[in-house]
Amino acid sequence: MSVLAAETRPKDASTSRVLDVQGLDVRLGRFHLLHDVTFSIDRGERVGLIGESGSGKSLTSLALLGLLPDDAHVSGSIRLAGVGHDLVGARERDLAAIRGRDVAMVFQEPMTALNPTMRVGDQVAEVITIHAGRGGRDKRAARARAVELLDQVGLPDPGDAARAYPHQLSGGQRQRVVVAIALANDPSLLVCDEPTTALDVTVQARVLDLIVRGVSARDAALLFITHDLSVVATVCERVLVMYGGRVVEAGPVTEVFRRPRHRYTQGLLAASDLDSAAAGGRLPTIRGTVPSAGTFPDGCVFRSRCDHATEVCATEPAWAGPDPGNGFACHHPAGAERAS
Amino acid sequence: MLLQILRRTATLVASLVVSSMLVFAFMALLPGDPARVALGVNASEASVAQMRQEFGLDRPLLSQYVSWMAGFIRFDLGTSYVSQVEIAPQIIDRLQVTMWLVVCAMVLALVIAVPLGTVMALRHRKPSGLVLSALSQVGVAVPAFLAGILLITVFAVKLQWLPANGWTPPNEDPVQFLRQLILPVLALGLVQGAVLTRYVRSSILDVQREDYIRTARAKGLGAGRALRRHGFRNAAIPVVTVLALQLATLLIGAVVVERVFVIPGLGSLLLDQVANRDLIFVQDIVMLLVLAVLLVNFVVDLLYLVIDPRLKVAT
Amino acid sequence: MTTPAISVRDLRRRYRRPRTSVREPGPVVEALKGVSFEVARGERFGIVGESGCGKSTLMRLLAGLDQPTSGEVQVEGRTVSGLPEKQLGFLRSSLQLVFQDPMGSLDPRMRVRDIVAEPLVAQRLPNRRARVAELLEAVGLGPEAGDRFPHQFSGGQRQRISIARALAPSPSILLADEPVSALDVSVRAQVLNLITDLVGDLGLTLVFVSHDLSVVRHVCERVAVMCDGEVVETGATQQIFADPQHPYTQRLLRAAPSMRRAIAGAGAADLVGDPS
Amino acid sequence: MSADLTPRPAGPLDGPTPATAEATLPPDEMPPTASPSGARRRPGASFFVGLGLVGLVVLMALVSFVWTPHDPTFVDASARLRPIGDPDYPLGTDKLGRDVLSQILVGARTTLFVGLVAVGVAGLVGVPLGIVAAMAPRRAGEPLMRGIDLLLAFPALLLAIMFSAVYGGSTLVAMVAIGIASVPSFVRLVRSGSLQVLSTEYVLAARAAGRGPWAIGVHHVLPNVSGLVIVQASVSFAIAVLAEAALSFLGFGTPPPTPSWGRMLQESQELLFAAPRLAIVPGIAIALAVLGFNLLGDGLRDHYDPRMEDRR
Repeated sequence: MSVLAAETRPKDASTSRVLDVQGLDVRLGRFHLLHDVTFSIDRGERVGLIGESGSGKSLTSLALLGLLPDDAHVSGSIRLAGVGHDLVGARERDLAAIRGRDVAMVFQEPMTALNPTMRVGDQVAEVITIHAGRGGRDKRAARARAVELLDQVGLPDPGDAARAYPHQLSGGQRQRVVVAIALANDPSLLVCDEPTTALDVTVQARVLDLIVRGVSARDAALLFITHDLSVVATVCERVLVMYGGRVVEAGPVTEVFRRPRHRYTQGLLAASDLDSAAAGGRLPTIRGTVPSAGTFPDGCVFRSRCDHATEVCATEPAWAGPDPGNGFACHHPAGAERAS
Repeated sequence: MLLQILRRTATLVASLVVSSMLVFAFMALLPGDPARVALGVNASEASVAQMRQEFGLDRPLLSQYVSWMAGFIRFDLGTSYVSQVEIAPQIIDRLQVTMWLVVCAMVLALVIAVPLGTVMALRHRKPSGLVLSALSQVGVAVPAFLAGILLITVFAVKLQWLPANGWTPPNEDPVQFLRQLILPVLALGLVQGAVLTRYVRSSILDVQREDYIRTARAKGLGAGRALRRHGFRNAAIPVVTVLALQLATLLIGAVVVERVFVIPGLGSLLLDQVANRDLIFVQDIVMLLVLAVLLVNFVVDLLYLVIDPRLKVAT
Repeated sequence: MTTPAISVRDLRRRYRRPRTSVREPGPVVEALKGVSFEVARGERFGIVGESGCGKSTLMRLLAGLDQPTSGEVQVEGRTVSGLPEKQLGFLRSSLQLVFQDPMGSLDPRMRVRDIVAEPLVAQRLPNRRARVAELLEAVGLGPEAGDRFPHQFSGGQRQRISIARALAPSPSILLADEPVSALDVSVRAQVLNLITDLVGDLGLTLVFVSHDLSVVRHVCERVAVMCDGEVVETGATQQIFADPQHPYTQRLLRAAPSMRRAIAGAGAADLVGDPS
Repeated sequence: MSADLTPRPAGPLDGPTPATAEATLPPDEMPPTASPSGARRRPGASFFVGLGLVGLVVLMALVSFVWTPHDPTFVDASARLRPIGDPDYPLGTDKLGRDVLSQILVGARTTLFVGLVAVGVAGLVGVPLGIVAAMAPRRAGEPLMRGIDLLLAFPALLLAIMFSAVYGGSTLVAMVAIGIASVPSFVRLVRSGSLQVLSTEYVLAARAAGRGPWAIGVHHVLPNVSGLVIVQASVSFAIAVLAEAALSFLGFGTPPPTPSWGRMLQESQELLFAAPRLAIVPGIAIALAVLGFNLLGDGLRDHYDPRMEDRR
């Protein structure tokens, strides 16, 4: 446990907010893919972002790293602690300096995320030397640090592993290497996009554990993106539910998963709660299929599949809740009957 | 690694044996007796028979093949039965000329293709990239001999900057050698460069779509640096394949350009011997060209082992 | 005693990898190391395991798409293993497959009607047109779906097409290989319902392969847990989930994140058994 | 059916270049129909430019059957070396007074004929061979592919020279040489495409449905590689046009007096100083034909969007 010791953190500690996203809006051609996405993450907080295909969850993660396609129209603001400027509209040169240092990312596919023709240790060392500044580009020191990091993420024989090529490692081991790269510069925000979807259950368990320990040792903020509700429940403290490019519900994990308010969240939870349904019996379902990205209805994005939809759902539901991190956007929320 | 080298060497040897048999069989089995072809239709039966005996054409095919191969390995190719001169020294002489052409053209093609293809890939949706792409398509459509004729028309006929044709060995007159080399090398190299550019472009476009480039950018590398440090080596793998095929094309393609620029290279020699109807001589040159192509492929296969670490263990 | 739907006895399958060294021959991979089990008629049988445990190899052997190195597969009392394709006609009509990948399991160049009719054509069964319409309706697609191509459907709908194709020759056994793993959560429930409904209505024997424990728990009555080419534990679903005996099963169950445990306060560290 | 995520900027003359959005976005975040397998894209500009150029060459060849301004082989000593724009001879005449335009029209016929037969034969031989090489057991498929690789060491030009050494140059020699030399690219492409098809679950499903190897080859493999084959045919045609021109240029192709573009170039060489137009006109004809087939191939590749490439 103790091997994941945090490095000294040079970043200012006056405020605890690490990430602040305000009204993020992304259009690509004639498709409106993200609508007014607003959320924030504090230091040491683990936030889950739940969504199915087309929900815009991966697009959100790419926006945080400034890796959206050149022709995407982005508006709104993304502020990161320790960075003096808005990430939206920032120059590529400035964004590059932030990536891998202040914000790092773990991707879904460990099999293709690493360069097949470069030794693993060099790929870890690279992220250190890139951000080391002029004085600190000592390659040998970086390489030694890389071996240290590989040891921290639990690769057996880290010295040998550093000299290996990616194809010589298993999927789980490769994902550990990707995690090592992401954590190398002690980022203030770690973004994980479906980091364990391609992994086996037992391997997933270890990688999840590794991510949680690595983040808490550094007191970093974590944005964990997945379609798997139980993974979010296990890893995160807070959750954002996305559907059709919008955040439809947000709140503490226990709150949202125990008492969902948005009809989509409610349906999703019911459909995936296999434990409660009688074995071999029927599961509650959400009718229809998930529309393709950019083709969701206007007004309430879920109304085309919602059993509670009425005419009023053709207008966009307002956010109901004390703050963007706590509430929902639904005209006919679940649990309202009881409340009234 | 050793296994991979051995395996590829075995493939090379097998390919050489099979292709030499093919070349031999082609010349020996096809209707048309080499002696009859060489001497012409009007030659007497007696003189044809004498020639057959002299050159061993009356022996069994297998023994003919074995002695031809044995000679080929020692590079003792005997004498031409049309012109009665030693074949091997002539081939070496002409081969040097062709090598100058091919090597210079290949270097030129690479010098053009790698930077241009990269720029085209990086700007593939901007006007500059589109213009370059269009130019390369036109370049691909122009055969080398046409490029040669056009170059002569412009630089030799209209501007009179360079000689239209001819060849001077470099040790006789280096300046004249260079002046005469420029146009044929341009003709070969520009066209091959255009073809290669398109492959460089598409393989860099492919690589840019890879996840590890995204990882590299997430590390904090700019788009250009990510491509330089992680893309090029991977993009090189398909390009090297094309390079090997192109070298083969270039060796043979030089024939036509040699004809345009009246250069005494291997291609001209081959065409001359076809005109002379000297089948044995033709057979030797063809085998030599095939050998060269197979050797190039062999070297490229070994190159893969260096570029792509995955191949060292996998098949 | 009635003959079981599927009976597998000491099934082994070895592959030889290509050699990588000059001196030694290629290493031998044992995908299956002596697997035995029986599936009763009408039973919903689950096979759980992680990648590389041999469950895909097992599926192919059950379906007669590959030959075992040794051992025997019997389907409805008739031996499948070791038979040439020509003598497998009975298997093709009695056992059908549903695959994982909704994109890759339907030929993109074929109309849905031809895809669903393929087993009928291959087995020279009559009344194809009527049967296809009937099948499309049974899986909840309209008859107009037959004129379209697979890429015009969503993932869940494509799995429905796959199921319709599998049911075409009226099989008695359905092998489902991770049929919902690639689907969105909100669609997964629909397809699971469809499978359980059809299996119940038609009285099919279901062999359901999955890495997802909760899905298997919901669908199946009996489970075999596979690890490293062997079946390490077999038993009634309830019993195995409540009281796993084999250490691997215990580890697997602990590693699977569960909503209930998470809300009760379990974190990522609790998924990993022994901290290593 | 097309993904208009980004207006396809690929103006004319652009190869297969998917929009960058596809490059960085995960597939499930893509707007609808962003090329799922089987979905085809709307053909781009390169397709239409290519089709136009190819159509022009075909039209020239067809017109030449019914009408040419003059007899292309008619030697007219009184009309030698007329310039371009001559009222009787729009593209001028050569050193023997033959009409250049008529020769170009009939030359299109020669070019297309040689290309069609060569590519047709190569496709008819190469496609089944490629499918067989993919479906046959390894110990049969491997030697077959080694043999095909060996053929790569014999380019069209070398084969034509070998044939001509024995038989002399002729249209048949050109067609056979180009045809044989085009076989390997078909076999290799079709084999790698077939291997991909054979590894899919729908082939597994077809086997489980009771389909035999023949039915799988005909009903699944062939339709799914047909796009690749069409693209390759177009590209091979471009190569065949180039090879035919080179062969006639060297005198190994269609013998005189039948007009051919390559030989027109060869004949122009001695008059480069006096009449460079005699080289430029057939040169442009060759280049446009090759450009047309290459662009058509690129456009078709966009259309079928096969990401199946032979990568050894």
